[in-house]
Amino acid sequence: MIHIQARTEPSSLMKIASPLLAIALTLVFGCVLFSAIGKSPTQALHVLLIAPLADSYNIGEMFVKMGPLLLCAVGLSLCYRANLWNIGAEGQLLAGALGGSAMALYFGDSNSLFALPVTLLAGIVSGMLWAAIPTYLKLRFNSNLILTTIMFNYIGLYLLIWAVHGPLRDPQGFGFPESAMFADATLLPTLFESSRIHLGVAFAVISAFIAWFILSKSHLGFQIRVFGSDEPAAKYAGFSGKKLSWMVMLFAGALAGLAGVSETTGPIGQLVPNVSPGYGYSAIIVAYLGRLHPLGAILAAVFMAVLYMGGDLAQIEMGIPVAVVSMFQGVLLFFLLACDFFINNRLAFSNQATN
Amino acid sequence: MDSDLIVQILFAAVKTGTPLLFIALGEVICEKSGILNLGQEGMMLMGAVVGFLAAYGTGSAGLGVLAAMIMGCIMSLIFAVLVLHLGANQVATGLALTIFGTGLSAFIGSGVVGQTIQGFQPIAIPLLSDIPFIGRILFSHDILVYTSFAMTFILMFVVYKTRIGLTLTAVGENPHAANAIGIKVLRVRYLAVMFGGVMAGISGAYMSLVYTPMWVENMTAGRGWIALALVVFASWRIGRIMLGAYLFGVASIMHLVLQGLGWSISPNLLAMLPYVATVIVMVIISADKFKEKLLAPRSLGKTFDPRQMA
Amino acid sequence: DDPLKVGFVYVGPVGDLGWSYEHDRGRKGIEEYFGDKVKTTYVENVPEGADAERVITQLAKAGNDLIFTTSFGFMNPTVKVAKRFPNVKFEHATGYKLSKNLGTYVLRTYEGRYVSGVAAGMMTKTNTIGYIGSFPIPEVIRDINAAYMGAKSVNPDVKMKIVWANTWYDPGKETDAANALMDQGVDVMLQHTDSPAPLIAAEKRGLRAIGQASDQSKFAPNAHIFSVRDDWAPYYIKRVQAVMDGTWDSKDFWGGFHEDMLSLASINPNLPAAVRTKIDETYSAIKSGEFKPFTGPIKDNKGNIAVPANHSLTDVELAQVNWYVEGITDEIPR
Amino acid sequence: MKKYNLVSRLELTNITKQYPGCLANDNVSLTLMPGEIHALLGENGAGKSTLVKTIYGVVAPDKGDIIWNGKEVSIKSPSVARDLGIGMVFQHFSLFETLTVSQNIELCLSKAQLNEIGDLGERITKLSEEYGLNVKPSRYVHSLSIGERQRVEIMRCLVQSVKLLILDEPTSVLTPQEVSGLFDVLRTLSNEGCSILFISHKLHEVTEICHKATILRGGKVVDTCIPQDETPASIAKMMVGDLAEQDAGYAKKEGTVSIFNIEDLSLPAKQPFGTALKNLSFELKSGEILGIAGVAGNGQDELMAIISGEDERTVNNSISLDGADISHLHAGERRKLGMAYVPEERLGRGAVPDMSLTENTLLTHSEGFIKNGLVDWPSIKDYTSKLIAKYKVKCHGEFSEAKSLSGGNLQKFIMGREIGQNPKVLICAHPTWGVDVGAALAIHQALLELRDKGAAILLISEDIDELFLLADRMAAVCDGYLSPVVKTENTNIDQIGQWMAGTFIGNASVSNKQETTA
Ligand SMILES: Nc1ncnc2c1ncn2[C@@H]1O[C@H](COP(=O)(O)OP(=O)(O)OP(=O)(O)O)[C@@H](O)[C@H]1O
Ligand SMILES: Nc1ncnc2c1ncn2[C@@H]1O[C@H](COP(=O)(O)OP(=O)(O)OP(=O)(O)O)[C@@H](O)[C@H]1O
Ligand SMILES: [Mg+2]
Ligand SMILES: [Mg+2]
Repeated sequence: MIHIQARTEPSSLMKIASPLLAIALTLVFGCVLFSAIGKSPTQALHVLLIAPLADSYNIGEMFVKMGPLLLCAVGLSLCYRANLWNIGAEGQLLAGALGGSAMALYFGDSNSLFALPVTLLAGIVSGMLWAAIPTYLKLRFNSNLILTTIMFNYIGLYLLIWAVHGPLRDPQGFGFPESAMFADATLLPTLFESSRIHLGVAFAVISAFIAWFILSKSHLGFQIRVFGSDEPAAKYAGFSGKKLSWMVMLFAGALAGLAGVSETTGPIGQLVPNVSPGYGYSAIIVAYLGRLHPLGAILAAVFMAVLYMGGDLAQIEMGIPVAVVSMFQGVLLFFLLACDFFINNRLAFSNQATN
Repeated sequence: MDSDLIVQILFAAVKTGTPLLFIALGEVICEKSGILNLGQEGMMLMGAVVGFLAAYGTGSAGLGVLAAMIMGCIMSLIFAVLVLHLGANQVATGLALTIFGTGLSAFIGSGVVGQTIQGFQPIAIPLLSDIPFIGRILFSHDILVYTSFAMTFILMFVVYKTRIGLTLTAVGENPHAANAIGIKVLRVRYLAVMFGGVMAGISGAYMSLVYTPMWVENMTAGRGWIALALVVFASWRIGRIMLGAYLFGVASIMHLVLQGLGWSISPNLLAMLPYVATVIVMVIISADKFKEKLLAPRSLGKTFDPRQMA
Repeated sequence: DDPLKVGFVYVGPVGDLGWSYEHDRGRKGIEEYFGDKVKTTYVENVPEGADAERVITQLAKAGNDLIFTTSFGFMNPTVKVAKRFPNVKFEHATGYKLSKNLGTYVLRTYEGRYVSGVAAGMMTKTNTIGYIGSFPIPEVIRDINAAYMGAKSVNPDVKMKIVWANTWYDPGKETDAANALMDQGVDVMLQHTDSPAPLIAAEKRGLRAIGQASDQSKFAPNAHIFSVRDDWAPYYIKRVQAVMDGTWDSKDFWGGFHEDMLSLASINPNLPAAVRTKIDETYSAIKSGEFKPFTGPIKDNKGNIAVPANHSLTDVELAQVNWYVEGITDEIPR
Repeated sequence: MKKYNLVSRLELTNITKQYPGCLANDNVSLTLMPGEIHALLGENGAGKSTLVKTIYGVVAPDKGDIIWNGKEVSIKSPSVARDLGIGMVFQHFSLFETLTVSQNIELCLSKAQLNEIGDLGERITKLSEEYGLNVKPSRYVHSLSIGERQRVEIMRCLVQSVKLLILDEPTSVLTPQEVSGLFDVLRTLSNEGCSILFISHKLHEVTEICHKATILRGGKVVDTCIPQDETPASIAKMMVGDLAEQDAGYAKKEGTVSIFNIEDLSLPAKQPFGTALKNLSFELKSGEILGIAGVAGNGQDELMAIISGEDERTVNNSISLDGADISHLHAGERRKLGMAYVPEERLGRGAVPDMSLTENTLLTHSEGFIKNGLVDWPSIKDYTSKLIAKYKVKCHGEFSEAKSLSGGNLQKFIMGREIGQNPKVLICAHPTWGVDVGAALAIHQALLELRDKGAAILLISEDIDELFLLADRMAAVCDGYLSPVVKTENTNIDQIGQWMAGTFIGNASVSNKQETTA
């Protein structure tokens, strides 16, 4: 007889195995789904997961996709570690794109060496600002962070659309809602010839390592972990919840802002209404899949980027609707949450096994 | 603005507020049992697409609503199993539900994008609809709007006047105590979550069968999130949810009305209005921390596992 | 001999019964016309951000010889990819950037809009017609002007109310916008958004509306006046043929009634005869080139001369219209 | 106790309950006659609560039978138990604060029972008079005192004619006066033929009221006795076995210099169901233990929070350390000045459940372990293993998660951690709550050692016996007021009990000043 039994100690094996198991289960789900709609599951999985890594161009594009996902996810991992439910990476990313682009346009054709750093800084500060408002509302007025950050995603989106239709619109652009193309001095350099991998991707990986270092080596990181895992204990120990909340939220906002400005000064090269196809939301799943561990987020972001690319390819090559990508993301998170159950519980196979 | 226009705006506000009312009523019951379900948007989208598919296939809008209710319920069951049985984090599970629902609805609905059906027709209620002002605003709608009125009053009665409501409140306040006196906490919570799913389903069906009536990807446009804010706004009280839904209805059509009246503010800035209004209202409501703690179900969002009762 | 491979990039779903749907009908037109001499591929729902460049590149890498990118937002990505694939021909709809292997093509939607205005001006009883705008870009502003001039030509007292829905396709918002207009006395509606929702709303209230982009008559049998239908197939066939013949060159192409890329679909038999006649007349005059809607003298609504007498706006000028014609009491939102 | 018949009310045979990693009940058998008041005794974790929860249908036993009035029954849920006529008052109340008294009672009744009763409010009022319980049906539970809440719990059982009443540590939260009121009710019930199963750690209560006692240790029945024939000391011996040391009497000391002062502190409640602090003043001298008695919920938590700085509201010039005002300092800054705290809630406040002991050391003890903002993990680890050894904390090692420790061991760890910082002032709440005799002894000795080294200790406890044992001076809190402070030798349990019930309120601040200057 099989029954469920609580473990006396959480299983550290399951902590690592759970995401892998979840991915495996998602693939099984995918096979069933593709068979059901009359597509060959092996071909579909090949296109979804292998083809994106099949040639150097695709691998490059995968990294381009990974950059913003990872930047947002690293910030979110920290937030969730601190028990701050920031769902606003999307809005913070858009704010970063908006602020950075405004600065890039301000530099115009200038050849200043400062153009790019200042542009990036403007993006970072805008992202921080966008994170700061909900943080302030939470700390000062006790408003629900989940809901305010979501509302600020919408507000940020409309602000960006307003800007590309209004003040930031390309005066030579026949009135179309796009900014002018940025000058070279404000564009992020690409890291390799013939691919779009840009400096922003490097920032993303570096930020993951920085976050990991802070979290595991510094006293600040320790305080963040205590605050997230047990708020009364943090209060008791005299850690300032306000200070920690501000730091974590601003850090997340800065990274999301950097992600936004890296998109506009990187692969896009101008401000457009569609800066993000929902990176801020997908980053939530990346953060979870990476176990809220900044280095885990790197692997998770790669996986998610592959899935995104695979979605496009599946559409081009097999006519599978792109919606499968977000469906897969949801299913993946379901399986992950379900598998996590077995970190603290296990299956026991008979009554004897209980003793 | 002449009075006729005001009546029209209020009429439209009731219509726009109805999907919010449905979904927020579902969520408030769910939250009163102590469960925070952030999957509203996903359940609503699934309700919308399945409702539309069923109505499109059968030609009956009524069957569409029924199918949407069942779909909403199934979606909520996924959530319920993860959260109630496997002890998963409510916030993460809810988000997963929304992401999943968004994708799945787009996937299964791709075949009927752009199709249309005969939705529900308005039925003016005899006598009542002749009352000046009120008649037009409240009593010349379709059957689902009347259902939402009825639902509100039924829930007010059930929650505040019956033992079911008492049990629900008790479970939301202190599941451990409720368990100890023999209330089946998980059962109550399952039912509450499922009720939330059913209501989200109806709400989605209202969008795709009455409001437009067609199916488009992501057609709920964040209403699920607004509904969550609405519950905070209403301080978990049923009557106020109705008020909030209609207020939000006004906010979300106001930018269109103002444009028609010749206001030349950027439509993009005006389109922020409902979201900004939601934030402001939420700040005002929750600023009184003391009061919010008193009103919010005390176990909201916390995992409860009866197996680990000490 | 290998078939010619043609790729299409759509911004929306092919099933939107509006913009992307019509382009896809154009694609099917090619397949029908050329049979197995062509092989077409499309990618729908492509976001107009960083992903567009990748999708276009992937189509180019997949061996497509001719690629149509069908939304304005694909302009710069198309430019970038065209530079990297000099042997592939690119065509971008509604944009303005050309290069050796990149052409552009635009619909003279304003021609249809002028006829719509004429019909609306005659049909309105309240002398108020409504216009649901998507975004205040030149194409839409141009068409608003055309519609208003058309209406005014038959009804000097006509007024126009404009509501911006901020979307190309969102039935919910479009319904709200239509209702907001009708609440304020509008009884004939024009739209520059793609879903049939405003027609459905008008049908419910027993008022009138004009369909956009595709034949939307079935959504509103009574309300529907006619639909201005886009038809891309003639152009697509011509361009595919040019590639096959080796005569393809990059140019900025404008097509309308004359090229049969725009037509009036399903004119409602319930219209009064006088209206039908007037519609036919206006249509023929524009189609034959005998009448050009943007012919001076035209004043803008600030009183400045926008088009001098005896001048018809050139295509380049048409692409830059950013003023409202005299009589529109609104301001263009910024 | 009258014997009505020979059929037992309740008979348990071989009840066994296994929890993961711990056998809570091991073949427990027990018989209860009608009208009998039966004590269930044992140290913490002996399995008493588990056993009564089994009877009430909250916990399903792995093995064993329950025989009710001569018939074997299976009690699957509390409602089955209630239908049989079993009522229970939990160790941790199961009341809903946002509901009224009568709603709380209604929730425990089935439809049929409700119909039978008719007007519930009337019934409550009537019972209330009959048993002197004094509970108004329309009041909201959050407005009730702890004693009143307990009466609501009892009322819940009485509205249906109850034949077995289970009380799990009912007296731990009551003033001595309230306890005697409760005993009157219990005697009346017993005379009416109602059996009572009574759990308490206060052995003199057991000898006073119980007819029989069953003693559990490690989940097993180790002894039974007739309490009237025993003394508290002899029962204690049965409970803990012969090996346990007992606290000896300790010498009282007089403090030297006044180091920590609270001056006229008033503060409204922060939480909806919290207590407001009213005109609190007292001083703490180095080298003394000041004990504060009081029933839970009378402002102890609030006092602790405002002293530690966890409650961030500043009350200017009301709190001073070494003569300097510290009321504007936040918790971290106060710690740096030499204050340390042992909170009531050891897991979840005093220690982070999911973190290792090493990390939990760093929680409050960071001095010397942080260099340039980076944590020196190896030295903390060393220090932690020393702590574990010194205070004999039973665990796998310094890497063990806090939640894997038993309550008493975790308490020893926390005490060790706080004492290890050589605090000038230690505020210590309920240091031995839920801790067995051996561990309690160790903790007591550690506290006294710290006092003798010159620290000032504020000891907040509900356990009057412990306060009399340790405190050099004493006071009581009631409803946010502080009673006069007196030397322990100048007072007695009766007076402190009166103060816990609030008899001093009205002239508190005046008499306080007199005492401290005397
Ligand atoms: N839900 C549970 N899961 C695991 N172990 C448990 C659970 N409940 C109780 N235990 C363990 O079972 C044992 C008996 O607990 P019980 O609560 O019955 O003790 P008790 O005698 O009532 O103690 P106290 O005097 O502290 O109230 C303890 O070791 C306790 O830790
Ligand atoms: N809920 C629980 N789940 C799992 N194990 C538990 C639980 N509660 C207690 N335990 C384990 O049961 C054992 C007894 O715990 P408990 O806290 O009851 O100890 P205790 O007998 O009261 O000891 P002490 O006197 O030290 O408090 C401990 O080893 C603890 O790890
Ligand atoms: Mg214990
Ligand atoms: Mg107990």
